This record gives sequence, C-alpha cells and structure tokens, in this order.
Amino acid sequence: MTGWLPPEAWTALALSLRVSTVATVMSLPLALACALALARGRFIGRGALDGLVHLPLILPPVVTGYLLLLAFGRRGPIGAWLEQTLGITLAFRWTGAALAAAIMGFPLMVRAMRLAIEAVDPRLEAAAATLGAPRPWVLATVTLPLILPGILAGAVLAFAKAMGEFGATITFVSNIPGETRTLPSAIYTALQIPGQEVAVARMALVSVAVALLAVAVSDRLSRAVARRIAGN
Amino acid sequence: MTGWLPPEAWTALALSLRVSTVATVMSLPLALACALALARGRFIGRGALDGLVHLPLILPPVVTGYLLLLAFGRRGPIGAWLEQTLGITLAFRWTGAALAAAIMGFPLMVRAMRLAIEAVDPRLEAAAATLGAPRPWVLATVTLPLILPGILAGAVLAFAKAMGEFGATITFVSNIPGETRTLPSAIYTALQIPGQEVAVARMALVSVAVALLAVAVSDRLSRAVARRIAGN
Amino acid sequence: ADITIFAAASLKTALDKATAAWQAAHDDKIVVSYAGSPQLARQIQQGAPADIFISAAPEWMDTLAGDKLIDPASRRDLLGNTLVLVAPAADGAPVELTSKDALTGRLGADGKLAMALVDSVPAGVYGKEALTHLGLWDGVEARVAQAENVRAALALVAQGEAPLGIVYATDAHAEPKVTTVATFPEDSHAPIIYPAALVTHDGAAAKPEAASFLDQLTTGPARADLGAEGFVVLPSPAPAAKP
Amino acid sequence: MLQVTLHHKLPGFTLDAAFDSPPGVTSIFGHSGAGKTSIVNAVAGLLRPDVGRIVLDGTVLTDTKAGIMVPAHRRRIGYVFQDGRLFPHLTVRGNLGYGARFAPRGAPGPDVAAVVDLLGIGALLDRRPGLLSGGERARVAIGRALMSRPRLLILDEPMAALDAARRAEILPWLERLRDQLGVPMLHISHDIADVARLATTLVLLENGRVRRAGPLAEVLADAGAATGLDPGDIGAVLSGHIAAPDSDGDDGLTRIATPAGDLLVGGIPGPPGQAVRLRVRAQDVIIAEGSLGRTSALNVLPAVVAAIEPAPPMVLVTLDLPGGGRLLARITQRSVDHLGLAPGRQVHAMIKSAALG
Amino acid sequence: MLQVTLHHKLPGFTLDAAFDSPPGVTSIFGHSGAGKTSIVNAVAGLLRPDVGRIVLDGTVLTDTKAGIMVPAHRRRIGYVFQDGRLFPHLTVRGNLGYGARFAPRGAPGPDVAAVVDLLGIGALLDRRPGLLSGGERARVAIGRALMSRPRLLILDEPMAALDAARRAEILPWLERLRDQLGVPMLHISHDIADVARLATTLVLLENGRVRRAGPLAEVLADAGAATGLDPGDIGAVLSGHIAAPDSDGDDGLTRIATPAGDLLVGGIPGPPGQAVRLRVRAQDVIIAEGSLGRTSALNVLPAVVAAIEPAPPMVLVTLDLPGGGRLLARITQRSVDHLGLAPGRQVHAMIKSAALG
Ligand SMILES: Nc1ncnc2c1ncn2[C@@H]1O[C@H](COP(=O)(O)OP(=O)(O)OP(=O)(O)O)[C@@H](O)[C@H]1O
Ligand SMILES: Nc1ncnc2c1ncn2[C@@H]1O[C@H](COP(=O)(O)OP(=O)(O)OP(=O)(O)O)[C@@H](O)[C@H]1O
Ligand code: MOO
Ligand SMILES: [Mg+2]
Ligand SMILES: [Mg+2]
Repeated sequence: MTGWLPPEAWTALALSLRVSTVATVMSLPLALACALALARGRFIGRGALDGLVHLPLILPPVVTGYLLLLAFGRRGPIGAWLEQTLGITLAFRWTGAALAAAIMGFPLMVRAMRLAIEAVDPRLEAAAATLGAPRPWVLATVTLPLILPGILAGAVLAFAKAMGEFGATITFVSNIPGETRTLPSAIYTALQIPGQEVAVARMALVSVAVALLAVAVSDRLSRAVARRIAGN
Repeated sequence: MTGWLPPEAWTALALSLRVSTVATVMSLPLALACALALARGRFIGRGALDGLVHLPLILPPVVTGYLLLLAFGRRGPIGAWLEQTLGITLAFRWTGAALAAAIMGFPLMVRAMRLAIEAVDPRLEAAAATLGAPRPWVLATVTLPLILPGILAGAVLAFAKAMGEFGATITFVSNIPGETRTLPSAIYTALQIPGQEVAVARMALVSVAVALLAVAVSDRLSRAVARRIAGN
Repeated sequence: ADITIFAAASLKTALDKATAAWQAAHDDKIVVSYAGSPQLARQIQQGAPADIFISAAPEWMDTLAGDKLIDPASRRDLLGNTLVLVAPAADGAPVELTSKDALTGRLGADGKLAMALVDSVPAGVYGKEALTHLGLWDGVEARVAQAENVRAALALVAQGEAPLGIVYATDAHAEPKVTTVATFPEDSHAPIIYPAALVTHDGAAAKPEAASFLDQLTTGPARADLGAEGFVVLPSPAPAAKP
Repeated sequence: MLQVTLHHKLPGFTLDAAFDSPPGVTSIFGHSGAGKTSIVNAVAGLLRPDVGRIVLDGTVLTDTKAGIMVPAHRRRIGYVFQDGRLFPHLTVRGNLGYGARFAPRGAPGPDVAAVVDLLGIGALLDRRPGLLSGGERARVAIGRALMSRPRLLILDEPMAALDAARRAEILPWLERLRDQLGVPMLHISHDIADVARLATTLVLLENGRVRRAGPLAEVLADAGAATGLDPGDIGAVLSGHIAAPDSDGDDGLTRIATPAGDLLVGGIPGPPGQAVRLRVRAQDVIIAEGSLGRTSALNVLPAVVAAIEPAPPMVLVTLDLPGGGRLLARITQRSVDHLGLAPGRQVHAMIKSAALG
Repeated sequence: MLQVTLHHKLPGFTLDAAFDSPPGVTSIFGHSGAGKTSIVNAVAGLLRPDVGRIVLDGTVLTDTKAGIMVPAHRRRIGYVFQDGRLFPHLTVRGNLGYGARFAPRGAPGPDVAAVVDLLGIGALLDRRPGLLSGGERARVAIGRALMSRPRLLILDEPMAALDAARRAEILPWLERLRDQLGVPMLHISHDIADVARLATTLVLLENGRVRRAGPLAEVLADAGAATGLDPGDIGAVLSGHIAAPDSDGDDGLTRIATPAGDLLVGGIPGPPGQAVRLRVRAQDVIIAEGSLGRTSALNVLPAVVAAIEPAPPMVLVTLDLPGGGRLLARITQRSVDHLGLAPGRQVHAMIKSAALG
C-alpha cells in the first residue's frame, strides 16, 4: 500500500485530515452563531454579515488567500496581534491552512445550518418559553437538537470543501511539506509535471474516498436523527 | 465608470453574469431531481449518486477542470458526441465555462434543496395522496412550493459560487478574452502582473457586489415565501 | 482571421503590448489566453483552438512536440530570463551567494524562502537546481515556502511575509516593493527559456497570419516591448533548443 | 361495503381488528390510543399492515397475502385528518381546489359554493391556514376532503375543535351526504351524540381489538357493551318517520311516528314521510307509574320492564315498547325500590321533547 | 386575579376584549374564530397586542402604554396548546422533564409520578411524540404544563381529543388543582359540561368582543346570554354542600343540601359539608303541576315561574326557587299552553338524579 502512493502523499493526506477536521470543528460554533443571527436576528448589519459570510464563496480562492495573507500574515494587523498576544502563528503553519479551509467552508456550513433553523417551527420555541426556558436554553434544548441534521450536513460540506481546498490555502500558507502541503497541494504539484497523471489520479482517489466516507457517515447519522424525530 | 475599470473587465463581468446565470438556471432541474432522489429515494446506487454529486466539492478545482477537459473536450468521449450529434460545443466556449460553473455549484445546490426537502412534513404529502394526487403531482404542487426557500437558497449559493469559480473553468476552457475569460479569470490574469492590486481590488469588488446583490434578493424572496407559508 | 495565442501567464504584460502594436497595423484580431503552461498544454492536447503556444518552460513544448501538435519548424526560443534573489525593498542589502550561510543568516530564526513549487513550477525547479548547484539547497530546504506560481512567491516577499524569495528578473523588475539582492549565475541552472511554436491541428497547416505574427514577435519591433519588461531577448532566429 | 381485517404490531401496541362496514356510516369509538387512527390509516392506504385485507365495494385495496397494496391516491378515499394537514402554502381556496382537482368529472357531490356556504368559510377563502383558528382549520379540512368526491369518506375526529353551534350546522349536512349521495363514511369521534346521529354501524374498539360491532341501535342499547361507553352516552335509538304536520299549529314541534307511538320533537325539519332516527339517552328517560300528573314532558310511551342491570352508581332499566323497539332508562336503585320495578312490570316512559332535538 | 384589556387588529379580524378573571377558573367560551386563542396568547406573552394591559396578581405583564412586555419565559404561565406542540426530539419523559426544569424549587404542585399516574401515560414514557395517538399527545401536553408549576395555567381546548372516560378522569384532578392548590386557570373549551364543572367565571366571547362575563351561575342562567350558547347547554348552577350520608342506605347516591331543598345525585364522593356545584341543564328540567304521580325522578323542588322567554323552537322558563337560586327549564310552547304557565304560577320542578351526575 505504501508503494502505491509515495510516502509524502501519505503525509499530505494525514495533514489534510488534520487540517480539515480542525477547520470543521473550530468553525462550527461561530457558523452556528452566524446561522442563528441570520435566520432569527433582526439587527442592523444583518445584511452586511450575510454578505461577509458569503464572501469566500464569491471571491476566487486566490483572492481570498491573498486577503488572508494581508490580514493574518505575520505583518498583517490581525496576524501580528495574534502572534504577540496569544502566541498563535498562522503564517506558513498548518494552523493557517486550517484557517483558510475553515473560511472557505464557512458559507457552506452557515447556509446548511440556516436552512435547518428556518425550518424549525417557532411555535415549539414559544412552547418552551412558556415552560420558563430563557432564550439561550431554548436554543440549546429545542432549536439545536431539531437542527442536528442541518448541522451535520453543514459540517460535512465544510469538511469536504476543506479536503479539496487549494487556491486559498497555497496562497496564504504556501506549500511546505509536512506543514502546509495538503493533499490538494500535492495533487496540484503533480499536475504541473507532464506524465504524472497516474499519481494525480491516485491521490485524487484517496482524497475523494475520505471525503465520501465523511459524507456517507454524516448522511447516515442525520437520517437516524431525523427518523427518531419523525418517529417511524 | 468605464474608466474606473478597463473595458475588458466589463466584458469579463458581462460574461461572468451570463455564465453564472446559465449555469444556475440550467442545473436547477437536475439538481432538484438529485435532491429528491437523495432525500426520498430508496434505490441501489443512492450512495454512489450522493458521492458523485459531492465530487466537485471534494476535488481540487483544477482536477475537476482537468476531468472536464478529458470528458467534454473536443477529443473527449462526451464532448465529441455532443458536438457531432447535437452540435453543442463546450470546449473553449462560454458554454463550457457555464458547464464548469454548474458542476462546481452543483453540490451546493443539491445540498440546500435536499435539506429543504427533508424538512417537508411527509404527512402533507400523504394528505395530498388521499386527495387523489399521483406522486409527481404531489411533488409539483406540495413538495416543490414548500421547498421554494431551499431552492432559492441553493440557486443563490450556486450563482455565487459560479461568480467566483476559477480553477475548474480556466483548466477546462482556458482564459480566452470575450469567450471564456470570466471575471475571476480576469482577476487571476491581473494578479500575474505586479502592481495591479488596484485593478484586482476593483474587479473583486464588482464581482462581490453582484453576488451579494443576488444573495440579498434571494434572501428577501425566500423570507417572503416563508412568511407567507407561516402566516405571520 | 483571428489569431489565438495560448501563453504562459507571466508573459501577460509583455505580450499585451506586442499584440496591441500588431493589431494597430493589421486587421487580424488577436486573443490571448493566459494560464499556467501545464494547463494550456493539456488543453492543446485536447484540441484547443490555439494557433500559437508560448510556454514558460521547454518541457511542455516537448510534450506537445511528441504528440505532433506543433509545427517543429516553427519552434523557436523566444525569450530568456534570469533567476534572482529578492528581498523586501526596505531590506535591500545584497546577499553573497557564495557564502554557505548567506541565506540562512538573512532568513533569521524562522523566516521563509519564498519560491514557486520546487518540483513542478519552472521557476521553482530552476531555483532548486541553482541552490543545489551552489551547495545551498540542503541548508534551506526546510525553510522553503512553495507558492502556486512565481507571482505568488513574489507576493510573499512584497508583503514582507518572507524575507527572501527566488523569482525571475522580470518579476523583480515589475514589483517595486522588492529589491534584487543577488542574481543566480547563468551556469547554476539550465537556461531559462520561453519557447514558442505554431500549433497544428490534425496535421493541417497553421494559419499564415499566425506564422507571420510569430515571426514578427521574434524579429520585429515587438522585441523592444518584450525586452522592456526585463526579459532576455534571445538571438533571432533562435535555434531550436531541443536536446 | 367495506371489509377490514387487520393485524399490525407497533412497539408497545398490537392492532388486531376485523369488522364489516355496511353502506352508511360506520363510527369507530374507543379510548385514546385504542387504535382508531391506525385502522383508518390502513384503510386509506397510508399504513401497510403486517397482515391484512381491506376490500371496498368488491375492490381489493389491501391484501398482504396476495401482495396487493393499492396506492393511496388511487383509492379515492377522502380523509379528514385528526391533525388537519392543510397545505400551508395554499390559501383556503387553494386547499379546496386541490381537493377538487382529481375528483372524477362525473362523480356526484357538492360544488365549491355549496361547501363554502355549508362550512361558513366564505370569509376565509383568501387566507392561508397559518392564519386560521383551530376550528376554522377543521372546517376547511372537511371541505377539502368533500371536494375530492370520495367513494368513502374518513373522518378522524373531524369536529373535535368545533363548537356546538358549528357542529350542529355541519352534522345535518354530513347526514345529507350519507342519505342523499350515499357517501359511505368511516367516522371517529369521542362524542356519542355525533355518533348516534351519524352512524348506522358502530365499532367499539378497545386496546386494538374490536369489542363489539354491529348496527348502532343494537350496540348502543346493549347494556353489556356499555362499559366501553360513557354512562351519559348509553341509550337507545328509535327509528320512525316524520308524520303529517301537527294540527296543534306551528309551534316548531315535529311529530315523529314510531312503531311504539308518536313522539313530539323540537326542530327536525323535513317533509312528511322522511325517515329519522331519534337517540334517547338512558339518562333522559323517566319511568312513571300508571297515573301521571300533568307535566311539561309531552312524550309518554307505555312500556314493559324487560331487565334491570346494575351500572354503578345507577341502574339501567331496559324497557320493551309495545309496538317494537326498546328504550333504556338510567335511574337510581332507590327509584327502582320506590316504584317496585321488576321485569314484566307495566310502566310509562316519559321523555322531554327538549331532550330529543 | 387576572385583569385583561386587549385591542388587537388582524387582517379580517379585530379583537377588542376586556375582562377580569378572579381567582379560580375562568372559562372562555365562544365560536370557532371568536378570538379565544388570541386572548390567551396575549396573556401568555406570545402575542403583543396593539394596545393592551394584562395584570396578574398585581404584576403588570403587558402594558403597551408603559412599554412593558414581560417575556413569556418570565411569566410563569403554563400553556396547554390547542395544537399540542410537544417537543418531537424528546421522549414523553423528556417532555415532562422539560416542564419541570424551570419550575421554582419551592412551588407547590404534583410530582412526575403523580402526573404520570393521573394522565395514564406511564406506558408511554420512553416513546417520542411522533408515535403517540392524538389523545395521548393531549395528555402529555397537559402533564408538561403542570410540571412547570405555573402561577396561571392556560388550557386551550385541552380535552378536545380525549374520550369521555379520560375526560372524566382528568376533570376532577383539574378541579383539585383549582381547589387545593388554588392554581388559577384560564380555560377554553367547547364543552359546556367541562366549563360548568371547572369554571368559576365565564367569559362569553363573540366575534372578538366580550358579550358577557361574570360568575358562572349568573352567565349560564342568563337567558339573554343564551344566544351565545348551544341550546342544550343553557342551564342553571345550584350551589350547595354534601349533606350527612343518607339513611336510605348505601345505594351510591349523595344528598346535596341546597337552599332550595335537598337533591339526590349519583356519584359525587366527598365528605359531608364539602361545597359542590350542580349544573342543571334547562333541558333536563320538567315542570309539573301540583299533584304528581310516582316517577323515577327523585328530585322535585317547588318553584315559582318567574319569566317565560322564547328560545325557538322551544321556550325558556325561569323558575325562582323559594330558598333562593333559580332554575331554567327548556320546554315546548305546547307544554306552556297545556299547563297554562304564566309568571307567578306555583309549579314543581322535576330533575332526574341521573342528569345531575
Ligand atoms: N396572524 C393572523 N392574521 C390574521 N388573522 C388571524 C391571525 N391569527 C388568527 N387570525 C384570525 O383571528 C380570528 C381569531 O382566531 P383565534 O385563533 O383566536 O380563534 P379561536 O377563538 O381560538 O378559534 P377556535 O375555537 O377555532 O380555535 C380567526 O378568525 C382567525 O382566522
Ligand atoms: N408508529 C408507531 N409506533 C409505535 N406506536 C405507535 C405508532 N403509531 C401509533 N402508535 C401507538 O398505537 C396506539 C394506537 O394509536 P392510534 O393513533 O391508532 O390511536 P387512536 O385510537 O387514534 O387514539 P386517539 O383517540 O388518541 O387519537 C397508541 O398507543 C399509539 O401510541
Ligand atoms: O474554486 Mo477553488 O479554485 O480553489 O476552490
Ligand atoms: Mg387518533
Ligand atoms: Mg383556538
């Protein structure tokens, strides 16, 4: 098996898995908050937030990567601040790759959650309120469990996107073997060389297999949840 | 205004709008069919279809573009067949750019629709059946109207993605001015020249403005629909 | 008739000038598709309607030649380039490439050396070759940040994210935010060559307009436009660089 | 004619029911959770029973042994759901129209105007279900099902959310559907008064099993079946027809001729000769001895005590009427003792006109 | 004490209601679409009225003029919704627990075991609402609201989906909540029998306006208010208390002492001296002349005709009872003529024991 793919490809796969998982998990709470705000909120700046969330989808990935570089690079205002106060370095690190992946997947995650939230019957939330539950509690115990399939769908979309993200990642954190060379970067590299088609195909296959597994698992999970709720 | 952006950028914008609109509109029916099949179907190959739909999300866009080139190029099996029997040329044409954009946005569109379909109360569909409505009619008159917000959400996601799609497009149909040089390709091209930051920023801004407008309009629409249904 | 040119993206500024000049004097419309050389070469393999291909590296031209997709007689080495070491403009002290720790010293504790992908993108491949030749590669290998293309590597230096980068002289020339701090000796790497050729479609003869534009490029006033961007304008007509 | 045999297991509940439903209205009556909705779901084609056979007018709809399961939309069975299920995206008009869309052209049945009028939903036509009150929703659901001109109409507690006045308005019309168009109905209700007015057949369901099924009058008058009923609901049903208008003038009373004698009843309009059914609740019958003072109770029928059965805290007295038919009277043991009642004893049964309306 | 003043416009409907609800149970009674649910929604804090003021026990909950709108979760008002609204993702146990989660520690009220027992939902505890029948859902919803130990309990047609037996089981317990714990209730029902047993105050709502509000007995006995009621629902309420056990032995009857005389009633258990209320439906009262034969009707009270009003197709006779209190009798015009009834006339009112249960 190790001969089938060069060892560096396995390294890249491991890194991609780490990056995608971290990106997905870390962006979940913020995505949920955004989805809630967008689905239920009535505040000034709602439109602006909506736009901001969609940006990574609309901009060519390299532009997003470039903007990330400007903001989160070592010399970037946020990057410098993070490094000095929290000791978090993103530039040229796998953490930066995770940030890029998280940002690219963010609109997908928020949309899925938001759709699910909008499908929740607000009358159930009203019922919870009459039972004395304050708003945050209602969200945690009624809204959240009901949108679990949506959260899973959003997470798996973001994960899949993270597994395939390349443009923003390489622009922001470059391609450093073992640190930021994710599977898509490795694939891209191979694509630049004539005659590497087989290696490309193999790596793509592995990437696809992993992401599809995630899709399948999440689908099964969310169906199970939905079935339990519907009761049949 | 025309001086603010070079004329070719306006051409690219017009092309991007055309490509994105066509991509979105043309993929709607198929996306809906896939979403229905995935949400409600119980058939062999459901998992395979699910995976296939997600592929463009998972694969690095250049790989997707390359696969499109292999399949839909002039020498590709599907491309050659399309050209000979239907006279449709996709390779290096804006129609090919639309195909690439449609495929890249497809998983997003399907997911949004599928989430919406899964939120439809099957008891309403059962009620329609007792009124004598055959399954396709039930879909058209009950399921479809109820998932309108989801369809809109899916369409706007796909449109936004199409406005930003670059990797697959340039790999599949190249970067031919007036034919396949979409706004993201123009941005990429400009990025190749140092000191073009202002032009890049302006083009990105235009692209973002258009996509955000679409997002805002669709949001307003789907809220209106949802409000009408909820009745308050 | 229209002339379609598939050209490596890094040629954009130079080639845009040359085509503008040509169109001022001729009726033929020229469209140029700029993208990565590998992408363009693969598209030509799939029947892209290109009349002229200008690659950023000879190997993709070789590939097309092997597939009999170019007119071998028309192939010429159009331009050459020089490989340079750049640093942010604010930090422009020259670097002595002969010294073993010249690079590592300048990079500091955790600074990165920005390059294009060292295994695949030509600028990266040349850079790695040169560093190896100079005995510097082993010292910096772990410090290299590989960018998608040479322009992205340039951007890393321009933004101050990387204290050093290896790019083409043409890139350094165009980006005021960087300074050239060293130039790699010509013999430290294979010659940097941008070959050009007419594309043939299924053995059909190339468009005469395309042939005359290509000739004009290699002989005409366009040479000045190309040279102004910092390219090495190779002697014309250049001998085919096929080994 | 509907024939139903069902066996179906759910976690924690087993349905094991068989009954025949002759033309007319069959009411299914039983406790909450007895399985009523499950039965009608199977009939409508929304539940595939583990084992079962359902035949409507000779057409096999479900037959698990033969592998037959006609899909719901081909059964032409209208269904007014317990939980409403109006289409939220359609106006009331749209909901009604949906019902009409697949109604066979020639099938008999009321048109939109008639249905709207009957159900008092004219003012709601352009509203969406989300803006309707609970009762309004129920009325629209009934209308929608009617518009589909079904071969069989299932009503699952259709009037639970309706007030008495609205109920009183709708019931006669359901009766008319039954009598004039002959639309057979399968009807679930908790209100035995509705059942008594509508049903021709009564199925008493207990815990997934049919406890008693048969003609309404028989089941209702069966003191043994009474445990399945609310004490206040037990009673008898007398059949008769509207007699010639009473000479005593137009005071709103209708004279109903029954084999046991004439009864005066308030507010049953109809032409002479029309068949009517009167439910006489055991609770509304007073037993009197031979000589009676003058009272406001206009209806006094001679009767013979047939049986006396305990129904704590009261007793149930079955009375044979001379012309045929029976009455039940729910009275106290103390009265039995007072009057010295025993089988064979000649008495009078007194019924207020007001109790028969 | 709950004070409500509301003005709220909806497309096609205007709510304009004010009433006071003294401690005890206030029932809101009115046609479908009259605005009952809208009123209780405002009380629960789920509807912000255009103009209005709602005060519960001195606490201002809503005051649009003062800009006060206490959020629903701080009102401590339990709400049994007309449409159930159980949490689909929680089991029955989880739903009950949700109600209990925010119940103030010290507040009086039943515990889970008591609620489960009362509502007969022990077997359902691990099931999800999707698997419950309509009536089961209603019972769980009642239980969930009770578990939150509210200061005021809103019941929006809580028993519409319940069968008579289950109703009969739950009602006494709601009475106990009212009497022993003093949980005030705002109650909506179409069933005047439930209303009569539960309510201390009755609000008759018509088309968004309060037509009549006041103590139950007054409103029910008001022939003028009767247009808002089903003819069968009109009646009087007599207050009394349980008298010493009857010497006549243990035949299940209870003697109730009222100012107008003693009445024998079936099946009202309770210690002597306990206050009870008896609803006497106008339909169940027979008017007799002085000399009476022996009948099974045990309760005969002397009375004086106070008024005779038409209530087509019948007439309503108001009877003054000598000891105080009134009865209504719904009889035919023909009987009035027969008996020569007129105000001031001495008669007897006959009421079956069975009708008083
Ligand atoms: N959001 C709304 N917009 C417009 N009309 C509404 C809205 N909500 C309720 N209505 C209307 O207001 C009236 C009162 O509704 P409400 O639900 O209070 O009635 P109700 O007395 O509870 O009736 P029911 O006994 O049928 O439940 C109805 O005519 C209803 O259609
Ligand atoms: N899918 C299911 N899985 C498990 N149990 C179920 C399911 N559906 C219904 N039940 C149970 O089956 C029994 C019968 O349900 P059904 O809905 O037929 O009762 P019902 O007679 O209509 O009651 P109600 O009068 O309360 O509506 C109930 O105990 C219910 O909890
Ligand atoms: O579409 Mo992108 O090109 O890398 O995600
Ligand atoms: Mg049911
Ligand atoms: Mg209501």
